[in-house]
Amino acid sequence: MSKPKVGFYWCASCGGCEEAVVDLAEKILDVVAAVDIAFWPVALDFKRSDVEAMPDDNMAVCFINGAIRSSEQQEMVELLREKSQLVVAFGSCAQLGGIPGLANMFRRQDMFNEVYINTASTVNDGKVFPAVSTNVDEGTLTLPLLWDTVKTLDQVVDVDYYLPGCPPPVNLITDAVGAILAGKLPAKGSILAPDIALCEECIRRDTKPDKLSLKEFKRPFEIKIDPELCLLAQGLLCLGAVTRKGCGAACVKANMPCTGCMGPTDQVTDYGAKAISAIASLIDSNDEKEIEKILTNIVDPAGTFYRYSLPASLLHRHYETSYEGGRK
Amino acid sequence: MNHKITIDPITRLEGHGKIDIFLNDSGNVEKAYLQVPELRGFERFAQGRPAEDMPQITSRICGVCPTAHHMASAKTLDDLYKVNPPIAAKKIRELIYNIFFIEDHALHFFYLAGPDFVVGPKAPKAERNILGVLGKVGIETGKEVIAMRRQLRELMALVAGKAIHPVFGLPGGISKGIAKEDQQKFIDVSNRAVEFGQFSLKLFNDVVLKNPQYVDYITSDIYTHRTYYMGLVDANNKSNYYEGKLRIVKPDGSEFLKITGAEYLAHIGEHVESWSYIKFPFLKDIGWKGFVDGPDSGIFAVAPLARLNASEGMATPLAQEAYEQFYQVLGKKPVHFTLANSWARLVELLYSAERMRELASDPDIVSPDIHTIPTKIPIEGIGVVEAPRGTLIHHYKTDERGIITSANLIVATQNNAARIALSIDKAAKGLISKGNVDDGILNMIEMAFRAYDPCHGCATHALPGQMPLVVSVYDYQRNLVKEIKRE
Amino acid sequence: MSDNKSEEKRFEPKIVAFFCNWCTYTAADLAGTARMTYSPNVRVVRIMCSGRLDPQFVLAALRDGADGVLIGGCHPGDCHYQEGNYKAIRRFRLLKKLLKSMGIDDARVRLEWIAASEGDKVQKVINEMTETVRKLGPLDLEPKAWKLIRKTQIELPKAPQIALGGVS
Amino acid sequence: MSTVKGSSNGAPKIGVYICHCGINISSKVDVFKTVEFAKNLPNVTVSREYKFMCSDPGQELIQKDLRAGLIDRVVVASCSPLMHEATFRRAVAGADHNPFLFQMANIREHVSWVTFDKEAGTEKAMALVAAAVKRISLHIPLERTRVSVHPDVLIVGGGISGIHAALTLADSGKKVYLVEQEPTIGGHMAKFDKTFPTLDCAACILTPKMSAVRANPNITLWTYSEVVGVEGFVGNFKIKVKRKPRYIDESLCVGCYDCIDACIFKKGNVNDEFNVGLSKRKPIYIPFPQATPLVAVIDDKSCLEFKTKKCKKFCVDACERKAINLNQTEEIKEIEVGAIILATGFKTFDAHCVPRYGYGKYPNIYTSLEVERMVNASGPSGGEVVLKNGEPPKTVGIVHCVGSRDNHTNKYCSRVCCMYSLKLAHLIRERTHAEVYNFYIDMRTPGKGYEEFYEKLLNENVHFIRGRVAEISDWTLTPEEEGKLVIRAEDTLIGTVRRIPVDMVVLSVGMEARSDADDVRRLFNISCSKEGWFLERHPKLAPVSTFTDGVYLAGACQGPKDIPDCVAQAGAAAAEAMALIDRGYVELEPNTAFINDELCSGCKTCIGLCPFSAISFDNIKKIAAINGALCKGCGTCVAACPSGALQQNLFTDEQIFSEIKGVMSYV
Repeated sequence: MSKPKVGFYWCASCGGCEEAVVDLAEKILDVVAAVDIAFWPVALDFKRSDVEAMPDDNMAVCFINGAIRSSEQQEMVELLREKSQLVVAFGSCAQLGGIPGLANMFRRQDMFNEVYINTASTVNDGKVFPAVSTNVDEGTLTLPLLWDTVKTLDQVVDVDYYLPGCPPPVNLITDAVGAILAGKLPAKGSILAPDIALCEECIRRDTKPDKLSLKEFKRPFEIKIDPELCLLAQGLLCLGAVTRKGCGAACVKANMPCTGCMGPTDQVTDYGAKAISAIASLIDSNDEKEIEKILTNIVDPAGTFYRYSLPASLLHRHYETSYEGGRK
Repeated sequence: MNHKITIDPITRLEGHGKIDIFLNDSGNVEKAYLQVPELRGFERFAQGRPAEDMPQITSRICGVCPTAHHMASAKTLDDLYKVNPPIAAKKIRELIYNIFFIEDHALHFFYLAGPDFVVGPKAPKAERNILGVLGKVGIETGKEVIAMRRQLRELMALVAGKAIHPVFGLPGGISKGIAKEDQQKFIDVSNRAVEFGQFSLKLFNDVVLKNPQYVDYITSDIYTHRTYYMGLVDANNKSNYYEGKLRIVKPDGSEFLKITGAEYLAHIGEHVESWSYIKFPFLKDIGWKGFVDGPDSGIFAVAPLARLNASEGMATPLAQEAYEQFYQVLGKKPVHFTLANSWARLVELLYSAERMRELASDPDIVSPDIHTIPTKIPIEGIGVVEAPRGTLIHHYKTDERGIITSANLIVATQNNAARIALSIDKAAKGLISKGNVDDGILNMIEMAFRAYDPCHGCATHALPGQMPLVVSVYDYQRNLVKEIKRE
Repeated sequence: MSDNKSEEKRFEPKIVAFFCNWCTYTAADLAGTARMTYSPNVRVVRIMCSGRLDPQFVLAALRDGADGVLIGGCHPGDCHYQEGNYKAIRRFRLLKKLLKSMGIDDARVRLEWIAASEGDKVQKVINEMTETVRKLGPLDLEPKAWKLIRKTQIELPKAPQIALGGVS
Repeated sequence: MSTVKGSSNGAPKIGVYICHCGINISSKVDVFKTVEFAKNLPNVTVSREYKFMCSDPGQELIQKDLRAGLIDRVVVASCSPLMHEATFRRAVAGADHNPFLFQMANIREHVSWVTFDKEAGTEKAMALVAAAVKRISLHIPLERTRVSVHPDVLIVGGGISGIHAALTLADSGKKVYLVEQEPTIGGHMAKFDKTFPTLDCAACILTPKMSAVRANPNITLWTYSEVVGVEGFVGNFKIKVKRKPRYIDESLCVGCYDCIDACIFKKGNVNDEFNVGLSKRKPIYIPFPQATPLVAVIDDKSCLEFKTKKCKKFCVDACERKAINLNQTEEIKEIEVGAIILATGFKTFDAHCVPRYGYGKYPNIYTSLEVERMVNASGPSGGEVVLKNGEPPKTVGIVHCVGSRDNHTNKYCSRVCCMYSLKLAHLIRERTHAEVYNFYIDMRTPGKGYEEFYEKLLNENVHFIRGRVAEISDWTLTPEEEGKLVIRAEDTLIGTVRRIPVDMVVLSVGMEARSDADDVRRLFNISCSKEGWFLERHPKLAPVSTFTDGVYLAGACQGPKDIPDCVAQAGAAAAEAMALIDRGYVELEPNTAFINDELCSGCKTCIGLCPFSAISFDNIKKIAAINGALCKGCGTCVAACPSGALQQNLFTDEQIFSEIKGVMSYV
């Protein structure tokens, strides 16, 4: 009998998810032994045409990382959806939009102006912008058009499972692959990680006071960070309590606050809103003015609480800059 | 007849590229274009974010060289807050950075470019990959490579939090140091790393240099451009990746400029073409003269070959030997053979391993004093490092609260963009004639590209992606007469 | 039915209100008992205490089509549960910050302390709020963000093409 | 079938019942259309309308469908849940279904009564119905928890209302704590001479009740004391009472006055509160002869010893029983009670606030309360009504509605002023034979024997002038006005402005909420009406209950009342308290918070947020734990829980999200 076919694909991602697969290290050999990698652009030379040639549901599972930002990416994931029995959204970008999703704070045109005009070292007196099609002497060159709004994978195609993390922790990847190969799968739509918040696996949990309340929020560089004490208790915006566990609290171990790449737990609909609710509850003041003052050190609410999940949030993107948005 | 060939995407590189080749009526290449079809606009959405978040945000430009962005960003923050990290922090940063260099160079050689040499450019594509390499060099060697990378990345994670997307960089230092009991691990692994570096060079010797056909490739004119070269060097003009001055040499090898990172704006500009999302850096002192090489064109190169050319040697003994052998074999400095990058990369790998060994045993690195708390009001900061794929420049301006008001990023591969474009064009011209195009030839064109280990994830801070490879053949009226799908 | 109608008619904003059981909801009942007519645009969701208000509810309301959200709780110091409304104000302040940075006019989300006896304030606030939001116009997160994400709508955006004008 | 009943498994079968409430709802909501709309909502199997859902036939309608198995969940769209939620839950339970598989849509108070346009009203009603339907599918059966009720009662305020409530409860064997701010109980009533309309003397009917309080073993009387802390909830309140030092040992003092006579001050030097400042008292004093307890008190603000530490302390020596203890300090008593009755009373309107009536400017202008003291035999003037010069007045003007029925002061009618003005008119006339003029806006004499009393006064030749007094001054026009106070008022019956020169003016001041009412209501966690009176749960159906279970109202703290009403209400409050105590338990709403242990990461976010300390951290399991009995169901912790491990019965995130979708689904 032939080995199950597996595909890996990247959309709007940084390649870190591929690296994460490479970081399976020796384990990758077991995986390779157990499956046929039918498609993996970063490492193998198979092309889209190879995929098109496949019968439907030919691949047992396709792991897709990255957010969706152009029609090519959409077409490709739709194709892969057809060819795969299971589609797994691999990593924060595919699951929640990820850091590229922060682009949803702006219009595409803002981006173009910044990158091709405003940036300090750009020399562009002709105000030249990349164009979908350019006529050069020899012919016509085309570029794909980027969308204004970055999307999560499941906003474009049906997704069976999610592997959270930026990138997904190696052990979660192996567990997931294992479960899939063994056919031991949870309910469709499940997130293949423990449904409990990070504090549960954080070595510093016991150092967190039972009744924590904060008079001031600190930015990581402003203080000598105590390597033992709960970071939130030190006034740092550690989002571990709002964030799904599974990474072993890697950032906290490096003495830095959790920024939430693993996304929320199952019960939570909107990561940022929930974070706000939890964090604000800890403010040690009932006076509106003082509350405002305390909040001034939360300098970037959107970027902080939606660092990885803006496209997946209930608002999806900055409102005034959405096409109709802002038009009064 | 006029043909247009599209190689899309170039596989086995981090990121996303697209090559269009136009043939004239005789079926020879008229011009080949490199296109990078995406953009993420980090410069834009950096705005409004607190500066201290940039090391973690910009690392997402590229998951292959996140450490490079993280480090450049952290150094930019030092400059932004005008704060000096304690000596331990500096050394730990450089230690981690060299560890990263080793594993990243290894990744490129064995996983990405390696197949071209080890397995062979014309081998069937199903073998032209890491698995093919394993087949060739033997599963045991393969396992060693894998194990080496694993050990290195575990050490990185130990300090930086995560190997992919580190978190330990702060303005004024780092968030976590090295515990005394862990130092030995670093020493042990560094010893293995040095051996690994030597092994890799030997492998290159045996598999590549001993194969005259490959040497011909490397030295053949189609993979040769006479451009300027840029790289960071220390006080003795020895190559350095973490800090130093930017040294730029002329195509004839003589020093053209030696500047601090802070001076970059005066000398480096970025040119925009409407047919690519990537911007093309050039030397302002010379100016943008289009896609031509030579001393009169502002086009310059970065990355391993460029770094060797821009330096006067390596700061460690074994690497210095390898450096000398490199020029001995390939002729006098500067070497203009693009494909020599793969060899230069292994020379660097060895240097990083030796440097790692030096730093790992340095008593300073176990000091707990790793963070100087910034006190100055932030205004503007510039940070430069050598990423594996070349010089990487971060430049932020902020308001008085340290919120980014503007960010400028000139990223490793991007510095090579213009020269890569030349390589593609030249390689295509050299390899395609009478309109006959086969998979191997296309791959060899890709090799010209892959040699730079270009990371277009970085280069455009773009979203890597995948598109089909199509060879479209057009007649002189631009009608599609033939389409070869690459199978 | 209302759709085509509201087309011709002036814009009728849709406002979701979260009223605490003990003060504001009771006040709304009082307004009723006293037959204080006010604009029908507000739909009240009863919660036991403004402290139960999870910012997620506010965003969900906007997502589900509300043009504005009104939150009503007991006056500071009057909370039936002693301190729930203080928690509410903390969350509300941070939520406002977020909404601002997300480009949503924060006048669309309003918090009012309304005591059980202040039926007239319910009337006043609801009428004011309706007018404010009417002036701001429809929020329509649906078409403005969400629908862009639906497959049917994903064709190339009708965004201004200047970006693509370039040199060609 | 019984398996379907009340269970949440399987597709729910929802019954929707829309109430016309006569025309209260149907006039502004198209009930039939709404019924049609509801029919087509998901999972709705039955959709009906009825004239009065709250009526027995209405409730039976629901029960029939439940019993027939047509439905297993109920949505009633009618009035406010605060009105009838309990009713319908009982109905559902009556049909052996879990009462919490019920949801109410408030289409009366929140729709028909506040909406002008019927179409808009109908639309809004549909939205609310849709919300209830969406939500009810997510309801699960819940059980109420029972908490036992502490049998003791706290009564705050020792006026006639507090006294009556205390005695009623004590007589039924309940233990009562009666807490009074002043050194004695008795309140305002103790200051009165006679009471209308029967003219029996206030003291004669009050003092027996006062001593009964003193005598009753079931009553713990704490005068000169204040409640400073209230914790807990219905049936289980924890109360802190501050007993101010009176520097006299209550158990030793017999009220012999020796200490008072011995005081270094030979004459009184402090305004006598009891005589509303018409006389002076000494720093050590007994408020009035019938004071209860009859125990002296030292006012440390005026006592020489406390001011200078140089007093010879004759009082101490004078006391044979050594009852005086100048080192006495404030004492905090902690008690537990099951019910609380607030009888904190009222204050009279400050006549200074109406300058044009010249109170405080002209010597012979008195407030009604001052005159009450004057006509009282034990009062400052021994019952003589006299002018400042000691002469009895020949003419007296009584001005009604001072501070009442006036947009500049209090809009409301104080209810008692007309009657007591008549009473004072009678008494003044009786004592001085003076000509008495009553200036009134409307004569309000509702109540048993009140109108008759008015008749009687008319026959006693008291003058009645219908009209609001414009001004009182000594500005004279004619010789006969010389040296008199001139009351200028429009006589609306004969339609001319009249000037009535009088020797004495009585200002019939209205009743107001006490100035500390706001602090008190916060302390006991109840609400105030706009005028500042304590807010009853329902003006008609629950006039002595508040929105806080177990806290009841008696007397004038809830609004202006005369004595009979106060006593009646005090009795009612006592009865409510008894009902609660005799039941012996309270059933708590099950809308409490609960933790899903599997999901709790032990982040401790919730723990500090609970004002009732219902959440603790389980150090073995390393997760939060909720004490259901202490949880009051505010949901603050639920909103805060960062991982959604905390939820609230009847208000889960899911239920609220679905309700939001519901209200928006029909727009």
